Amino acid sequence: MEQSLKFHSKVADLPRPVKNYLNNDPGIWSWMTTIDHKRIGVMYLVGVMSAFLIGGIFALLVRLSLLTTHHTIFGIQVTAEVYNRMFTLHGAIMVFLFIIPSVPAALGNFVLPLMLGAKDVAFPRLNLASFYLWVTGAVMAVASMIIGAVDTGWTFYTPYSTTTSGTVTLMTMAVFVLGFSSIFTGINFVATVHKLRAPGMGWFDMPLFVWGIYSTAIIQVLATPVLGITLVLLALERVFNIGIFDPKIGGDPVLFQHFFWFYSHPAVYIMILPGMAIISELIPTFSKKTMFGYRAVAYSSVSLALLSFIVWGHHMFVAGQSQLATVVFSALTFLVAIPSGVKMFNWLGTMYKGNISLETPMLYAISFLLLFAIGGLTGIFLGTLSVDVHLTDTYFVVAHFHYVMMGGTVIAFIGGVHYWWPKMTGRMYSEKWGAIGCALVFWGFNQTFLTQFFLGSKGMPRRYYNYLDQFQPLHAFSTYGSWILGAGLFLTAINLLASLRKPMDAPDNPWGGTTLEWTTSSPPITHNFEDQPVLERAPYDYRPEVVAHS
Amino acid sequence: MEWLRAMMLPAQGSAFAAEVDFVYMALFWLSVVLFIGIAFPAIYFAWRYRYKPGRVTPHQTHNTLLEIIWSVIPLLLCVGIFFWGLNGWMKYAVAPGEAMEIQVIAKKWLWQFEYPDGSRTVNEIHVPANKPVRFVMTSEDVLHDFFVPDMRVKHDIVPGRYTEVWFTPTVLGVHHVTCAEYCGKGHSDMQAKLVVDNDVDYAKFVETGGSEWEDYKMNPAAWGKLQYERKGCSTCHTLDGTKIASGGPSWKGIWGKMEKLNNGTEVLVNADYVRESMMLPSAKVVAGFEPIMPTFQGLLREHEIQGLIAFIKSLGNDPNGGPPAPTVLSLPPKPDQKK
Amino acid sequence: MEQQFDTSKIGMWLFLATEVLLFGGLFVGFGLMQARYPQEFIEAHEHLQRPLGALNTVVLLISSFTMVMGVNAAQRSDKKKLVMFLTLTIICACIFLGVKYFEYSHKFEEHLLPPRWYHAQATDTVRDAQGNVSHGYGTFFAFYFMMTGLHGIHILVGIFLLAWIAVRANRGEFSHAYYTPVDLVGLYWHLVDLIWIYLFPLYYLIK
Amino acid sequence: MSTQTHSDKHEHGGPAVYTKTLLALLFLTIVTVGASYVDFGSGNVVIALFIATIKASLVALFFMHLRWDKPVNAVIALAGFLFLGIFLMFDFIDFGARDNLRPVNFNGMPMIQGASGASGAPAAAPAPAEKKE
Repeated sequence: MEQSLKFHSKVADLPRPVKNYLNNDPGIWSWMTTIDHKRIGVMYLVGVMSAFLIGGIFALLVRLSLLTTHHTIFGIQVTAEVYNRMFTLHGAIMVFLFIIPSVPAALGNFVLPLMLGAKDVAFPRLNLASFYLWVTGAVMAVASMIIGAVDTGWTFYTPYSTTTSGTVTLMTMAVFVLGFSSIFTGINFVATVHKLRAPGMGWFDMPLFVWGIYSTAIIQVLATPVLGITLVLLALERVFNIGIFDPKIGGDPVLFQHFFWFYSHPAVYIMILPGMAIISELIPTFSKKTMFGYRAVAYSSVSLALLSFIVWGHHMFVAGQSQLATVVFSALTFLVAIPSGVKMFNWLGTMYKGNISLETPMLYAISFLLLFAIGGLTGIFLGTLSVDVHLTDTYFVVAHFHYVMMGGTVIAFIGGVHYWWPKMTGRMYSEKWGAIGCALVFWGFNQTFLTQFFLGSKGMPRRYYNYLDQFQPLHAFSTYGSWILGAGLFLTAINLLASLRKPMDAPDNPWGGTTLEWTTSSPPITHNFEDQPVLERAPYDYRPEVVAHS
Repeated sequence: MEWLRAMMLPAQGSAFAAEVDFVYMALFWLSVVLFIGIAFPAIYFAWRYRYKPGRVTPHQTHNTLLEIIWSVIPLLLCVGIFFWGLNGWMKYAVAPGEAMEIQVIAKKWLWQFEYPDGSRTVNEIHVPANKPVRFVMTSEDVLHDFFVPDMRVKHDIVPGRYTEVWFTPTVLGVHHVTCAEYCGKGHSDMQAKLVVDNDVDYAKFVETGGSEWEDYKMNPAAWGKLQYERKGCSTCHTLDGTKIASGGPSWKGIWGKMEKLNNGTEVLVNADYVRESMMLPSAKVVAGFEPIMPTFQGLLREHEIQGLIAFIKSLGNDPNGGPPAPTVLSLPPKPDQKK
Repeated sequence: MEQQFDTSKIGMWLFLATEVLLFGGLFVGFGLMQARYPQEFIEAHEHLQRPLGALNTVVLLISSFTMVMGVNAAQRSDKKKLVMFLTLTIICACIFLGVKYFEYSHKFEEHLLPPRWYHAQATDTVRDAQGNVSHGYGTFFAFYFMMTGLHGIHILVGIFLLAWIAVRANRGEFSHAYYTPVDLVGLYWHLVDLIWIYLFPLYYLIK
Repeated sequence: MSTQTHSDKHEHGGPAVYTKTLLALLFLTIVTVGASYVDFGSGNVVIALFIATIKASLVALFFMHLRWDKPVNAVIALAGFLFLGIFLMFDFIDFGARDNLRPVNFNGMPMIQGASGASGAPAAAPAPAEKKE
């Protein structure tokens, strides 16, 4: 505790208000009908964490059934059908129910208006509607698991998805609904950033988290509708045989992949951009140093968002698209490396000559740097045409996107949860257990997924129930890693939840942050700020005279 | 560094594989260097500039020159890698005109190969060494993917149209073919053997459909068991009396049995019925099963059919009646030599 | 007030952008399938009645005009004119749907339907060796029903929105100081018109 | 042209402008229908879409007030169409450049197995033409 308070301003906190957003209007009903962005953010956080738990259990089961070639989990035989359903549900839940809404809808909802000095988002009721759409989508997805099964993989490739039995139609409709939840969040955030900035806050005075969420929101608005229409077409194909994707009646299955990836590649950036945005907050705050290359990082967020729309064909190098398209998409794909690299180098530049303290959020930030570096560099293998032919559709790809999605986004997300936890709950968690949890997650993650690069380059295809005996040792090693990873996440969750039993002891600004959310009380009052804040200094300005003045 | 390559990548079965591996290893070393270039500063800074109360950090907002440097250098690097990858990929993408053509039909969950002379094999391909061979592929149901790790080639197989891959095998022996696009229950069992033969062996294969044919003369049932495993029968028919979901009847104890059919009539399981079931599987379907079996007409050579009949017979009679099976297997005709 | 009006407008335009991309997916699919089955699409489009399509275009353009006049009336706090123009817009929308109903029933009678239910017409020339018609004809009508159907759903939603606005206008809720809902519904209605402006030539006119 | 009520800065255009816009739109509708009866070869598509784009621009600029509105709204609207254009362009890069591959011993595409759709339409029923009412 004493350690975590070391940046705490010498000036005493304002007297803690008796009423905050948590206890202002108690009762389940007031939560369920709330239009307070902070409460919606907290409800989203609970929701996505539950989804993460379910998806994580499926992940552990998938790894467990791959432990040996006998396909048993605790002595129960796992058939290929069950295995296929497990990895499908793992993917679909993690992508659509967890990662996509995780940072924007949970943390973004809570933090974005605070950072802008606003009372709420632009359309509070739309925000609540977005949450209930998410709940509806989640219920539909769970229903499709219970009353039937989906074994298509989260990508729903045709014609398998139009011909297999099971509740694929319900699942696609669930994802359709979740898509609109995402669109509403996106519309809300774009409008909020445009119209609700505090007086004095120009575009380049916004925290980098806001830049990241803003870029994400652009993608959510412009790409998600295409997912919506794609899933409608898929459902119509299943029910009415409209003949667009089904080759049997003159359709083209590769067209589905174009439609799907036109959304789902930008969706990768819906996942990673907010992760990068969190890291851009953590690094200057815990380095106590002015953000290096603020504008470069802000521009790189926007340019990544735009680039994300023109590279989707790299998922289809061997899928039967024309060779011209393959070459064009490969060339464009390499452009993604530039803004990603710019971000990476500027983060390192910010750490250089900083005053770096390794609190739990910063440990996650450094983990992110290492893991995302591996994720990004292995992406170069996959963008290189001749090498991709061998590596695509193998465990190499599985490992690559887990390094980006889990090693990137989820690590950043957990770091962000630790960072804003005092603000959200008014409590400090145990730094010691936070650090141990982070170490276990980092180790377990690498053991699980670094192994899979070797499996993949050796020629182990993905989505395989059976595998050749030669791969068994590596599979076993990867499965052991998943247990460590699971233990680390479990420990982290316990650590955070345990803090809720304590009295509210968190100071208003425990980390010495410079953005506006740290100027209000922890937890904030319902209307965020007692007085409309006016921006007096740019974010991440750690010059002593500026810090002293504020 | 060969051991490192061998640790990460499969055996090299073609000249193309060696080329891909070279790029792969180059990228690997580049990645190692770049990773250290990122990880070392991250960890070093965290230690070197660790927190000291009261330390003042410099106010460095940006450095345009640095931004340009670390944008342009990666860009140039990426352009180089792109063209390097493109160069290798062009060889994969364009098959030479003189390549021998094998037609591939993929279906749930077996591979069927058709040679230019019209003869066909299932789940096993023989190709001559050091000659380019081109696979023209289509699917009968969902997406599949023809992946030969040793050759470093892979391409999706799309129903309703044809796609192709090609390579020039240089290493004799067996290589693994595997399905790399998710296709359902049997996805991971959709394997085939790619046998690279020398000219003599290949000529022999063309003549007989495989060297094991010699074994037939010794033990027809064992030959039949081989066909059972190789021709995809085992995907749907068990040998232990159990039933595979959306599969066919088990072969255990059916010889000589009167089977009820789904049209209400009965049929005696004998050589004629078994043969008919392979050629016209939908003609007489056993009650309780779906007419889902594909025809094997043209897929099985005569001696392979004979072997399968012998194998089913060897699995035993139905204990509850039916006339006993003939004890003497009539001599097989000369193997059907497809030209 | 000014601030809220601008914010709502940005939100509405963002929503309209999603609508463009929602329909856009279908336009892309239509374009690609037309490239795949050019002959079939040309023959199939002959079954659509050009005069009815032109009539519907005119009806929708007029409805757009009455809508914008309604917004103008709201800006002038002219309640009577606002209600009148909204009613006229609703009437136009109903005429549009009536014509569509007539066209749809005609298609159903002739079995000009998606591939699974499509019946070959005497004029269909693209056939395989066995005389079966190409799937392209059915695909054309699959897209026809999906795109005009989705558009029709938007018209239907628009009618409800217009009716809701008209009721509120009748209660005198709008004036030059506050007419945001009228403006937003107007934007929605114009987008529906704008999409039809592209649907009409693509289906009824292109050879 | 609107001074009869309290001058409001939102009010632009006005009935005269809207009427002119409507007349232009109706005129263009007549032109495009007329053009469809003349055979310009592949030019028909270009002409029809060109006229449609003019009409759409008129609706957006005058009826939807983009001509007078804050530029951010126009940017959003254009972004929608821009990304639609990207989507269309890259798909045509694929579809336009695919080669029509056939094996040497080609004798018709193999029949595609599997239930077509959840309703379980009979396999290989490509010929609705054979159906009789």
